Amino acid sequence: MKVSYYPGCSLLGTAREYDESNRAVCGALGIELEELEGWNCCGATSAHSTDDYLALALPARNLVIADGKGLDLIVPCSACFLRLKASEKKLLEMPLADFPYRGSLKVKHLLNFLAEDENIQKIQERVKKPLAGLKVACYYGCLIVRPPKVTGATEPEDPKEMDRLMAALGAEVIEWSFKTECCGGSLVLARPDIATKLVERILKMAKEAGAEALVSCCPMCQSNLETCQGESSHRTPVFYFTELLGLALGLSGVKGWLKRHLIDPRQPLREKGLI
Amino acid sequence: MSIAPQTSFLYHIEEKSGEKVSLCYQCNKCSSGCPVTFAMDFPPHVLLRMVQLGLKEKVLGSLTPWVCASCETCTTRCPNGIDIARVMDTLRQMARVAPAGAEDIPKFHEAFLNSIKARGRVYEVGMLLEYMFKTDVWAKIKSREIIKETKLGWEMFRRGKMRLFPHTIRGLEDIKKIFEHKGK
Amino acid sequence: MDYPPNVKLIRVPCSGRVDSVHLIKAFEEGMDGVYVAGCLEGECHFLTGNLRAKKRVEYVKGVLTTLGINPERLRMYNLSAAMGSRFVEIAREMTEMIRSLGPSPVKTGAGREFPQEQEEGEEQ
Amino acid sequence: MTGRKIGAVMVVGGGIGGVQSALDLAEAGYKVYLVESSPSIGGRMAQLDKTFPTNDCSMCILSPKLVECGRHPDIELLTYSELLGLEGEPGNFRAKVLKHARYVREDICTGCGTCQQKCPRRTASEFDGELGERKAIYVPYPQAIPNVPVIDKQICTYFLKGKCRVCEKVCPAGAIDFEQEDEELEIEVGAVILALGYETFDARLRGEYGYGRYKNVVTSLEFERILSASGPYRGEILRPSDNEHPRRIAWIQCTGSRDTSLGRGYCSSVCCMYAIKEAIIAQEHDPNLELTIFYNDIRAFGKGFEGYYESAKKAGIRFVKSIVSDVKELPRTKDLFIRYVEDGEVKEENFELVVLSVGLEPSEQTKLLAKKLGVELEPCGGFCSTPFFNPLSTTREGVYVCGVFQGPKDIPETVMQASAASAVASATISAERGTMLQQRQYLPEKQIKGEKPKIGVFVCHCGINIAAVVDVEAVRDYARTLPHVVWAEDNLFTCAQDTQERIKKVIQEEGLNRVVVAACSPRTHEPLFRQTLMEVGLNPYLFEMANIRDQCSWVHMKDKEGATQKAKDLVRMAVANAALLEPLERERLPVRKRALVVGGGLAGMTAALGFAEQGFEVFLVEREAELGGNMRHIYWTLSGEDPQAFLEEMIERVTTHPAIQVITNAEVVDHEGVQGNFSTGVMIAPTMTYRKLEHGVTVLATGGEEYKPKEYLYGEHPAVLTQMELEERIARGELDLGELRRVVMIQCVGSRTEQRPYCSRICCSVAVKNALKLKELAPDLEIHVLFRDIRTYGLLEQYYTKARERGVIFTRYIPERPPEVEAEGNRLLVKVWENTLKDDLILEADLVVLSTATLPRENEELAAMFKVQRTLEGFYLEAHMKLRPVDFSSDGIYMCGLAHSPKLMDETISQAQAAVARASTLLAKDEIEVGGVVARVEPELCAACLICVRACPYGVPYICEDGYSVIDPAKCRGCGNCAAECPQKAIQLQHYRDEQLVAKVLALTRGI
Ligand SMILES: Cc1cc2nc3c(=O)[nH]c(=O)nc-3n(C[C@H](O)[C@H](O)[C@H](O)COP(=O)(O)OP(=O)(O)OC[C@H]3O[C@@H](n4cnc5c(N)ncnc54)[C@H](O)[C@@H]3O)c2cc1C
Ligand SMILES: Cc1cc2nc3c(=O)[nH]c(=O)nc-3n(C[C@H](O)[C@H](O)[C@H](O)COP(=O)(O)OP(=O)(O)OC[C@H]3O[C@@H](n4cnc5c(N)ncnc54)[C@H](O)[C@@H]3O)c2cc1C
Ligand code: SF4
Ligand code: SF4
Ligand code: SF4
Ligand code: SF4
Ligand code: SF4
Ligand code: SF4
Ligand code: SF4
Ligand code: SF4
Repeated sequence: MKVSYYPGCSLLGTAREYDESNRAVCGALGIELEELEGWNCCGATSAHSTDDYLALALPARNLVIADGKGLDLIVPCSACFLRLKASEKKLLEMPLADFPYRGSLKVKHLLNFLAEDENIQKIQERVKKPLAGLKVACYYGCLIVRPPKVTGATEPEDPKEMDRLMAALGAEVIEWSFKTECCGGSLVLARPDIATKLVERILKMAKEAGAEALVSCCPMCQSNLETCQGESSHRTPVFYFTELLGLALGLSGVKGWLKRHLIDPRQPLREKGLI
Repeated sequence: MSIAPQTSFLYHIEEKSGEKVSLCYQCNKCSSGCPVTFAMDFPPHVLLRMVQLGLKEKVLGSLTPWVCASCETCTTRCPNGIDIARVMDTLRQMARVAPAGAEDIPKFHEAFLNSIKARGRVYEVGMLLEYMFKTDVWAKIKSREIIKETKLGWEMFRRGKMRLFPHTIRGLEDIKKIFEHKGK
Repeated sequence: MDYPPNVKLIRVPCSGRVDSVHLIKAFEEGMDGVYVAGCLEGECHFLTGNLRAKKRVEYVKGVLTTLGINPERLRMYNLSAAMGSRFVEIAREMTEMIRSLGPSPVKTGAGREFPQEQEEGEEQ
Repeated sequence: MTGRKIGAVMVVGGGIGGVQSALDLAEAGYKVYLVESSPSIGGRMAQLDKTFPTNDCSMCILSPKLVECGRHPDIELLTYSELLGLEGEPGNFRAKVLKHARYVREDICTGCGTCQQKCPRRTASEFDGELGERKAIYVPYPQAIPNVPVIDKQICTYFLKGKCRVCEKVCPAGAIDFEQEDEELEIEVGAVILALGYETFDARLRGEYGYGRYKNVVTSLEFERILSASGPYRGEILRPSDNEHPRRIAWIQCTGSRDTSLGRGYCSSVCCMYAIKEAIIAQEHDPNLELTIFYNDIRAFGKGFEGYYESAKKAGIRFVKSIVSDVKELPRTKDLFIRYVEDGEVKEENFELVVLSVGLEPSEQTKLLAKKLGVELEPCGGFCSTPFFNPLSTTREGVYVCGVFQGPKDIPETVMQASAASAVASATISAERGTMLQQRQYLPEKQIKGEKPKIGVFVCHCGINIAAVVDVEAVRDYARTLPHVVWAEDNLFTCAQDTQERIKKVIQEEGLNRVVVAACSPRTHEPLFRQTLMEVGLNPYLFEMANIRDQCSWVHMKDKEGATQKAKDLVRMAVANAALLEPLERERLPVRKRALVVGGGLAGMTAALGFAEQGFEVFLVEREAELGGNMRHIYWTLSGEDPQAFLEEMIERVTTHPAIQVITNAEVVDHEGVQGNFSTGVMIAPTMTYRKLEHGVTVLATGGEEYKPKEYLYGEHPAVLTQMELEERIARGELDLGELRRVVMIQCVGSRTEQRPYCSRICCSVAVKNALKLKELAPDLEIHVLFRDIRTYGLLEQYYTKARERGVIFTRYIPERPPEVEAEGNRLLVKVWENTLKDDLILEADLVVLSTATLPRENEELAAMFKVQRTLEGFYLEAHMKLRPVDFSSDGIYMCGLAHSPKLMDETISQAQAAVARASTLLAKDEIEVGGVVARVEPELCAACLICVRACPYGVPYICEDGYSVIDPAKCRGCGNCAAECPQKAIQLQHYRDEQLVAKVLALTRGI
């Protein structure tokens, strides 16, 4: 199977390990990721906060490029995903001559894509090292689900894709209420005080629910959740979901990815004998 | 003090945002779900109420749209289907100056967009440098705040998370064109 | 909506059905207190039954006084079917009143509890 | 084919709506097929605990109706059945009905319940929500009618795996029949009524509240079951996660209503009130509960609702004007975390239980059926579409509708519509009345003269309503020791249908000649038990009730011992009285098949036409020179109809109908007689001629009027108007719209105040209506509406939404700081406290429009003349708030329209039709029985003192030629005044003879 891949800017820098694990896991599942040629930044919050046209056009350019390929467009970053979806929705409702987008493809978040039945089955078949005993809280954040009219999420208040994936890997998935609570990612540089407060609450609830680690599907959330934890010694690790996939599938790059984390996530894995 | 309503402002916002703010029946759901009300001067429903009554100065001077995290919680749950986050965008766009407490936010956006404009993608190191410069590095150094940020930068660098050399995309002229159209 | 269980009701179609004899009988039988609950004045389901009942109650009060029973032990209340909470209030009020007066002298065999001198005027 | 009409009606849906329609039709002489898709009738009302605003126990007041329905010879119950299709034309339809196999033979099963006990297969019970269980073979609830189980094929082990059949083995009657098959019936009927009701909003669609994820988030319907004595927790308030008592409970209003983003842009009308009710009842269970209702507007718009709301506030129930955004479960405690806004601040709080006030909506099956029948639905919510001035007709001729399927509404309004639908549905086939009837089967009356009393006592548990407080077994054992008692037993639900059968059996086997039931109250249940007696040939007056629930267990909850003792006392008194009961004769009187309608407004005219269409003659008496009442001043409706055109046509029809005599300029001056035989005098101006009208039934439709305010410079400043005046001016083109810049409307003027503590219900919609009209005529006009709560209930919510969409600005004011209006030359200055912004809003206005209260018209004298009761506010008081919303407690007199309570025109029409239906049950009979409880004179004792003549409020007694008092049993109302006054004790009131009353006193004081 072949799909287009739009990594997004963060995956070139701060979220390198996410990019690496995505490519490795998809490779292992026989999914060919074809990076969208000449893709540009989606504009993120900065574009839609300041200018409607930028918010529409920056993602639109990518959509048009992908349209030419006719392959579904897989996006690992929730922020990019939402910007692309929002732009797509507008283009389909009100076509723009500059961006002749026909909509021959589906824009999908990598998480939702991998949680599709046939992929989950593939994963299940290939699990080599079940994550038995690892207690994880799946954290989806905002933009993969909201607003559902744009993202197409069927259960925006209680998404289950990551839960299902983690369960398929044999992890112990914690039930908790803060799956989609905002972490303040877009404010992390300008108002770190706000982001810190939001992150604290999310982590507290995850711990109370009994989680040893969080799992994320978005580079913004992941980095925010890590950086806003401060210096305390009881810091909670935050995995990318593809890292855990890679681990369970027995892929070799895992250690390298995990080393890049600001909060070392290896402790709980060692305890369970997973690395 | 007292309020004398001015409906033209409401119509203006409605037109610009494409959202019917007048539909809001003040159920307060947006505010009770908004994660950052603690940092706002007016919770979202109050801001919308002020838009309804046309309190232009207050609205455009409010901190609220600036600290809004664009989490879309309000938009998702509003029973009247009002895209409140979208209204926040509009208000942010209309308010040229950010109020106290949000001064850094437009600077961040500017740095971010400049980075895109220059190379088509965000070059994190460059973007951060620009942002730090704009937000008055000297004051920060004095208040030792900068230490935190630079330390974070170092941590990232150490782990290979800082891409030191920028990448310029092919087809940059498209991007330039897009930026020329800005404000359309 | 709670009242003391010592209050028991006897159903009549209209307070106007309540006969002086019935009231006196109840006291003779040692009841500590009796009250007649009729419709609101002017809203009697049977037009004027409650007014007649009221007169009779006044009359029997006179009789009780002569017998040496405190006429306060007999009362007439007016309330409508929609006034459940008033009903409870009345039941409590009556009970309180009787508690303060103590058991009926008929039952205790004590003497007159009400001096004849204090006899009040006839029906209004 | 055409021409031949069929005197039968099919009612589809057996909730309270369908049941009421069926009973009214059957009583009016039509054959009824009642089709219900579930295994038993009763609908949602059967699931409710208590009902607002009277707190009557829902099942208790419903049960007698269900039993009546179940045993009415002219009602054929087709339960577990569905309507497949309808062919033919109005008056002559062929309906295809699929009767699902129950796998239990209805004719053999005795309802013993053994099968249910023994069946090994369990599943979640539909009746108790997710909280309870049932078996594969089951009766939905204990008092279900019919009390015959069904086997749920989907889960029954035998049907799934081919093994089990335990039920078959244990059934003592051999009623299980696995061979049964679905059956298709074809039934001929003249008309069809759809009473398909609703299901509650699937709260999972508002995922943020966590329903289905968090155990301690329940729906309001589930909470009803939690409160219910027969519910899964036996009436204890527990929460599902740990079966502990919650202390803090929150209600979240408007879940799935007033929500255009979910395609549910209507208000569900009942959830504000039921939440208040649930909170009040919960508090009665445990006064220490902390109860919070999170709301947007409190819609307490119905009769008696505002007072109920106020009483809840006084009782300490907390109302927070904020819809919450989401509910989060705290991991360890399973408590629920809620954020909300209060006084402009975001606050956080934990609750132990959260109740979602879910909305009402037609089910998918209902929508499918409508499609099959060719019945159109409203775009908003999928409720049944009905023309405004014909609110009971669907878009298919001959098919009618009532209840929640027509739009969200509460029980009384459902009952009203149900009666109304039965009137309009039968109007087309009124010629066939009585052609398809069965005679009731009564055994000939047994003569008991000279027999020693043989009393049977039935002591009711009422589930645990009684049994939780009173030791029912002890009372039963005690009853056995009482004189003349030859039988005493206790029953779980004495009023259930199977118990009726049981009582009949016991009467026959034990030869009982007196029956005592110790249960709820004769007010609601006496007719039911009397009927049971009659069916086995006992005179109905040989029945007595001891109110050990209403007068004992309910009011002495905290004193179980005292309550049990009192229950014994009450039973002893009842038995003492029963021993003295005598069979009473009832006299038959011919019915005057003519109706009198007082008041010629919309209500009166609708009623008059309704009677005429049913084939009865009518007098329509109007005090003014013209017909029409308020409607003469209404020029448009929210949904776009033209009331004036309708009115004109209606007046034409009324005045030309041969069966209607319109008497205008007439004043009622006297009234006498009993149901079936009234006579009323009217004085007709200008000649002041007196005329006596003889009629069998009376409808009082004397209407209401707009309050002329003293507030807000009304009458002082020319730019201050009432809504009606505004409408009049717009309609007549007297308003220069080009000159107007800003109009301010003020709501609740004269309503919801101390003197007038009720909500006038219509003024919010009227304000929205006129605001929209103004916006239509002058789009740039700025309109402000200052309100306390906007009460656009039901589908009217759409128009509130529309008004906001059009830019009408709504500002909430708090009653502590009402608006102020000052004159400033031609213009006005309105100042109002904006509580969200905490500042005064100053509005310069060209026009201030006051939405003033609706008052009943002067009706005190009339009420006195007809001996009918009124509320404190002067509206007519119905016999029973919930189930008899158009009947007065005096037989043969009915009410409708504004005189009952404020309401819109479509609602007035429904209620007027309902009055016709109820009255027709009487007019349909050729004769009625009177007498029974009447005074009887012993001539020998009579001293001809004339005291009784003076004492009787109705002037019945007279001294005959032979010199003694004579009382005509047909005229006597049985009040007993004469008996009480008669110095010779020559008069005895039957059923309340001196001997009986004294026996009660003695039983009370002396013991046995
Ligand atoms: C939680 C809650 C509390 C409430 N409390 C109160 C209260 O205190 N007071 C009050 O006045 N109101 C109350 N209500 C409202 C009340 O329940 C309704 O007004 C009333 O039940 C409406 O009756 P109905 O006959 O129209 O509908 P239903 O009771 O829904 O009856 C409809 C019947 O039709 C049957 N049916 C449906 N489709 C078909 C079909 N295709 N074929 C055959 N049969 C079919 C159903 O099985 C059902 O038996 C409450 C509602 C809720 C949800
Ligand atoms: C201000 C106002 C605005 C309204 N606006 C709307 C609206 O926009 N849409 C809507 O649907 N509904 C509206 N309504 C409600 C609507 O008017 C009523 O539902 C309907 O007209 C009521 O009719 P009625 O016959 O009950 O009462 P009325 O219209 O009051 O008629 C009663 C009639 O009885 C006569 N009468 C009274 N006493 C006696 C007596 N003793 N003897 C003989 N005759 C007597 C009166 O003269 C009168 O003709 C409004 C009501 C008011 C007050
Ligand atoms: S949720 Fe929507 S309707 Fe409610 S206050 Fe916010 S904007 Fe207004
Ligand atoms: S989008 Fe902004 S205003 Fe809305 S809930 Fe999120 S932070 Fe609050
Ligand atoms: S055991 Fe037989 S008779 Fe008894 S309820 Fe079941 S089917 Fe009916
Ligand atoms: S066959 Fe068995 S499972 Fe089925 S209803 Fe009978 S007892 Fe229950
Ligand atoms: S406002 Fe309407 S929909 Fe909302 S809770 Fe009250 S009655 Fe229900
Ligand atoms: S007390 Fe008995 S008879 Fe009365 S409602 Fe309850 S079950 Fe029925
Ligand atoms: S304006 Fe009328 S309908 Fe609205 S709340 Fe006030 S009294 Fe009720
Ligand atoms: S009981 Fe006596 S007083 Fe009452 S109506 Fe009959 S005759 Fe008149």
